[in-house]
Amino acid sequence: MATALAWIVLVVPLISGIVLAGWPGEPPHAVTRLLGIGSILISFALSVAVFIGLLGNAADDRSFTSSAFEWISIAGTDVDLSILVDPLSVMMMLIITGVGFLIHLYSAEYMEHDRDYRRFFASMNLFVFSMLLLVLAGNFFFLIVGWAFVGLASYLLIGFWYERPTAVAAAKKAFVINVIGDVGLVLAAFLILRELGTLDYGEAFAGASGLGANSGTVLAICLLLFVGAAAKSAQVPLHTWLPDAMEGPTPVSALIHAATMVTAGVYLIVRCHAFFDLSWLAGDIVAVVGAITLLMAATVALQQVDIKRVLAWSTVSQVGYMIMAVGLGAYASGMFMLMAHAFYKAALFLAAGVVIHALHDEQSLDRMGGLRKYLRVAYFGMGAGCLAIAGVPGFAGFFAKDDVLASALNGGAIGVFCWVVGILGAFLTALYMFRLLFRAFFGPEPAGGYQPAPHPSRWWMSVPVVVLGILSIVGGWLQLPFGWTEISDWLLPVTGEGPAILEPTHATEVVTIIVSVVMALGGIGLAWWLFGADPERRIRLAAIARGPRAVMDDAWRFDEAYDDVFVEPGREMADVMLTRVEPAGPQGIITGTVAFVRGAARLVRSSQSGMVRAYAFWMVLGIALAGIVAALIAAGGS
Amino acid sequence: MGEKVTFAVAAIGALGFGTGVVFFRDAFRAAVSLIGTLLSVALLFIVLLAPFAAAVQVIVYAGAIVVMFLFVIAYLGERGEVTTPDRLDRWQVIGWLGVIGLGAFGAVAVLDSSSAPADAAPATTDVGTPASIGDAFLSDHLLAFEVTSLILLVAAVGAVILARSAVQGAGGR
Amino acid sequence: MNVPIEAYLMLSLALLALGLVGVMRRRNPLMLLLSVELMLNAGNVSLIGFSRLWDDPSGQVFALVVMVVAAAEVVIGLGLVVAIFRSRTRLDVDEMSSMRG
Amino acid sequence: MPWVSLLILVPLAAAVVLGVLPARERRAARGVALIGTLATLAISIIVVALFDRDMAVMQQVDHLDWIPAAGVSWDVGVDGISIWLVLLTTVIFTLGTIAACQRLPERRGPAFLALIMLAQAALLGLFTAGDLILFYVFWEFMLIPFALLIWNWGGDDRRGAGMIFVVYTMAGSLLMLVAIIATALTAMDATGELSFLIRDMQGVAFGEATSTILLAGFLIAFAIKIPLWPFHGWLPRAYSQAPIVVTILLAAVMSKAGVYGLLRIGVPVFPEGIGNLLIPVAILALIGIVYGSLLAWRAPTMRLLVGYSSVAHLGFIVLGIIVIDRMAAQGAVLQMINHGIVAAAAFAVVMVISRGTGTGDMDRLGGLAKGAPRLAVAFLFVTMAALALPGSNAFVGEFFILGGVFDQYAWMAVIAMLGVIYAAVYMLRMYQGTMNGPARGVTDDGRAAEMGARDAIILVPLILMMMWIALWPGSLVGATRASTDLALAPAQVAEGRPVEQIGVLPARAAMTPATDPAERP
Repeated sequence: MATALAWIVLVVPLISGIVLAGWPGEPPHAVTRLLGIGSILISFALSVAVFIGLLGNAADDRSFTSSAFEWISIAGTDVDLSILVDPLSVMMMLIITGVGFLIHLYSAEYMEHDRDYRRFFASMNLFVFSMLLLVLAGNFFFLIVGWAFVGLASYLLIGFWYERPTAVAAAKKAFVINVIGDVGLVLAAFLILRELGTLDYGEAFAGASGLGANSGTVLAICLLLFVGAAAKSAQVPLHTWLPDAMEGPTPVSALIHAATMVTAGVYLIVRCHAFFDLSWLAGDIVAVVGAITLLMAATVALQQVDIKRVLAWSTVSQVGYMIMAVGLGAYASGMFMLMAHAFYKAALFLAAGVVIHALHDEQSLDRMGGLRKYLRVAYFGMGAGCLAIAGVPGFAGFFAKDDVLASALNGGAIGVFCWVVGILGAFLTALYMFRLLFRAFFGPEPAGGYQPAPHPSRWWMSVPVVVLGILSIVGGWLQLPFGWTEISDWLLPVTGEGPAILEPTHATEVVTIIVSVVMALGGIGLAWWLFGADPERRIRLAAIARGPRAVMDDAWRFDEAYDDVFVEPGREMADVMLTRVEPAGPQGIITGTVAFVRGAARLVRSSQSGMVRAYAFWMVLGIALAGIVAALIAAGGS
Repeated sequence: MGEKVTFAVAAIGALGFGTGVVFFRDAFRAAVSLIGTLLSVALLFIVLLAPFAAAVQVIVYAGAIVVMFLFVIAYLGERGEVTTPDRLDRWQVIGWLGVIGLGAFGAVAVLDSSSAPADAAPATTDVGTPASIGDAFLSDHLLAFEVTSLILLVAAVGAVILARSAVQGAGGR
Repeated sequence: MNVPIEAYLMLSLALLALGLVGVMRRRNPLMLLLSVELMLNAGNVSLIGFSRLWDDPSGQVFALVVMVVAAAEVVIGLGLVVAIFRSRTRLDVDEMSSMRG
Repeated sequence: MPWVSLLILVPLAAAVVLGVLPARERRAARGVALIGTLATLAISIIVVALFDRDMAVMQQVDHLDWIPAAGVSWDVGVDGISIWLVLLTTVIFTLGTIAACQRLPERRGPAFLALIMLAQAALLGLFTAGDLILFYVFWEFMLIPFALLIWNWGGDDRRGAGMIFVVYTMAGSLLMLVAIIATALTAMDATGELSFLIRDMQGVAFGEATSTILLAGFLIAFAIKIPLWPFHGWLPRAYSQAPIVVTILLAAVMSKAGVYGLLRIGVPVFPEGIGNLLIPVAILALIGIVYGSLLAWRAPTMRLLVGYSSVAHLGFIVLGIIVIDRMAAQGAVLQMINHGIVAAAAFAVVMVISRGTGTGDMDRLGGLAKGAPRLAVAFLFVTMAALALPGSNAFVGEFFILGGVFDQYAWMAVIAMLGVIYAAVYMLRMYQGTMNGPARGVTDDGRAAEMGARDAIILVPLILMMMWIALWPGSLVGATRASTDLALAPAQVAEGRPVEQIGVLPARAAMTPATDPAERP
């Protein structure tokens, strides 16, 4: 029953996406909305039904696989088109369809003046289908398929405004980096296939322990999986595509590049925790990468002027927290944060979208200020989101982040390192998010005021912002410190219990809560001092630490380094091959062959003088030789 | 004895007239000289008990073909031999080689003749008759017969086409 | 057969040599054709000689075929000569080299 | 009915009819060509329907002694390796003929179609031949129509391209002829009977040295035809100078001849020789993958881009065959079909764009998606299949090729992955460069390039086939399993692969006791 519903959840967005994509011409907006949004609503409703169905089962009876048909059977390896419904995938389904539905609703108004309304919803539905396939897949093959399809959908939506060269370039960058991740994932699948002889989740995870704890094979599998996760989740050093991905429409940024797709890496590690549990080294590498990412991204977010880029870097940083958590083995904490982040980051993006929409595609903070008066809904959404992400007690981010950090504190030396970085990150997060809030919604209006005045959103856009704003508050109450652990309990059948699994203890929670609240309030206070109280102060302080700030402003110059190290030399090498190697080598072989044939032909050709008598001479020569040979043979014979 | 005399006469005639064919500067004389050669060869055929072949030699060769030559010679008129230097002069050494080669063939033929059944063959007279030749053509050598007729057909068509294009070429220009 | 076959062969050889000399030395296309006739006759002498030697009509049949081919060759050859040299003043085969490779 | 023989004779008959049609009978020529190619398609469907999926050896064999004294025979049939290639050939040629009929060249239209029919007959003969001499005859015969098509109806440099195409590929083939004769004579020493039948040679143990030398002779011809780096020099000129319809046929079908020969003859007949040439050939294939990708990245025209990408893609297929792994080989067989479909579709897109805009120059195109949204969707499909996006048909083949390669030589799979990444770079360059960005080089937002009904007739079936394979590759792979296993088994035994990797234990294992798996620890 659960699996049958899950199949429907999976297929409905696909069907509506295909119908929309294949619709001849541009259908009326009402039809597009009905198909595009209705399908997600159906999926969401059925996901809830699946969830309720599973709730009725005992905790150890919540995992079902269902196979549609034998997709391929090759050299002893069978791959079925199958899905796996278990607490983890159901949780992801709920997030994807729930947040997805709200964002679809929002898009109905946000995109209504766009020429390609239909194409937008077709792509968004394709994305929801792909993401569901990713989380529901029952084996590594279809995980990879879903993994790549979300990349494709992301590509299509980043490059949605395909006439802008920047959007096109950003889409390409995102796609190529995601392909690098795909390659990692594919290699991991190869290794699993070679060592365990199967691509099926159940068999692979069951056989994982046979590979031996801390063996090189397990480490290799984990690191290759993490290459895939890092590319999708924008972790250092594969993070550079995400800020550029903000070229896409804002709802896309909210759904794909904040709430769901970028957290797929977290899902992947939790899903494959059977491998990560076996290798402490792999887990530590993941955690450290996550920690570095969260800190690096937070420093970059401090100075971004584009409102969406602030949020993008914030996303990189927040996903860093999650990756750090799951790397340390705090799987439930990571998933909790994933969910909470989906709520508050979506709220932030949608609120930012309201602002952008109201200001007619203005995204620069320099051209904002004092919007509090005009855009109450956006103010609410942004405010709730900022309070949540900064970790103010009572909001979702507070509980989620503290859950992560309190777990980390139990994780040995690396855990403590991660804890310190996380606390530092919490301070920076509060600082840059409230900078955004103060600069956009407080202070004076930009010079000359707003022409025309910002128009508030209608209910299509307002409802999702408000709902997500509320969720940013209450969403965290599912898992509270000191014993209320709904998320951990729900995920227990998936994550299991063991020495590698981290859970917070009372002591660490107390320490973490105190320190992080201090940090958050400190960050907010500094933001108020710098940006809120006196808008002129930041201009007066602009001369401080120009050099380091320039580096941070350039996102630590990753893009430039990649261009210098990979892109440019590659391009030059390719050019050399095209202009030098190709004519000399492969073409040279041909030229040589042709020259040889031509030379031989010329030799033969010169004998064909066209003079009959010359031919007669040749004939005579033949006769002469034949005669001499005949004479010699006769002489020899007698 | 008579056979040997006849052979000698015919051979001397063939070679003599043949020398004329090759060395007469005037094409008309060469052609007439060819008639002599052909008749001498026909005489040889008779000695060799091939009367039918001899008859065809006289009628078709000496008659039809040489007449055709004469027609063409008359048609093209007196042009004389070319006097420009021969570009193939240097190739003469090949000619000498050829003579050596042919000599070698001859030497082989003479010296290595032990296997030939000399006078063994019975002098039956019916091998060269038209009847036996016709019989051979329509039984053992039917394919050769058919191919020959095809060649003649092609040659006839070819000649017509050549003549036509020659007329058009002359008229057109 | 009182005259030995070798005599016929030597005669045939001599005629062939004559023809070859003609082909090699003469540049008048008509002379060329005449020389070729000489060579064909040389062949015929051999063929009919062998026919007599082995008492077999095949040689004569072959000789007749050669005559037919010779006739065909002359028809075409003369046709070409007429077509080509009608408009030229000199009769020189060396000028007929448009088929040069 | 001798369906397989008919498969060759029907297009041949159509070619003869078209050959005698006067040049002005264009309508009649179209009719004859379409009827001929559709009849061939129908016959191939019958052959597929009659195909027994569990049979490993050649089936539906038509055998007729041709030159008994030399052991040469007309021996045609199908097996799991060739069955889908036959269907691919008939389908692609049907679409190609339709495309050719839509834009029949002004000059000598019927002859153009006649040559296409001839090419089809030759390729079908090649894919079904069970006799080496017959194989060689079709191998060379195939050159003539293609060369004449390039020579007469190609671009500005058609003479040069046609000449190089003929001379270069034929030079390689001559060595193969020598190798064929040597193989048959060597086999005769062992069996006492002169026969050019491939199945007769499969049982012969040539010994390692002989086997290697003979295989090398074949490999030169295959390498040029595939083309394997660095023998690909003829490809860019031929692909960019041929009429676009011919390029579709070249890339989709003819490029399979080399890899097919490798799997049909190279691997099963010379198992002892494979071991010596495995690493060198694999390295050439790997270089080809990277090199072709790099050149595709910087290629100035769309045709060159797709052409160089073919070098890379065929590198994957060669790799899949040469590593002697069941999974990789079946992936390679599947990938031959996939590449055929995708390359045909890619060049069909190039055709549509070039016709609409009058250029295939990447620098002069851009922003067509606005005026040509339907083409953009089709192109996107093709792009994703060409870069082997997981979930596309090409990915299935690539995944199992590289999975098998990884099993045997992990480092090769890792290097080959570079090609996967580059594929994304160059295919996106082509898609975005023409479809996205500000409109360039076109008036009307590129509406002239929009896919019309006549283009859809060609592109839509190709896309449907891609989707079919992507959705259920098992339907194709199921038929190839038995034959592929049989073809690989001797080489696997000779290479000393573990018994559990070998699909069927070949009879010849008994003939070569040194490599008997039972004695292996």
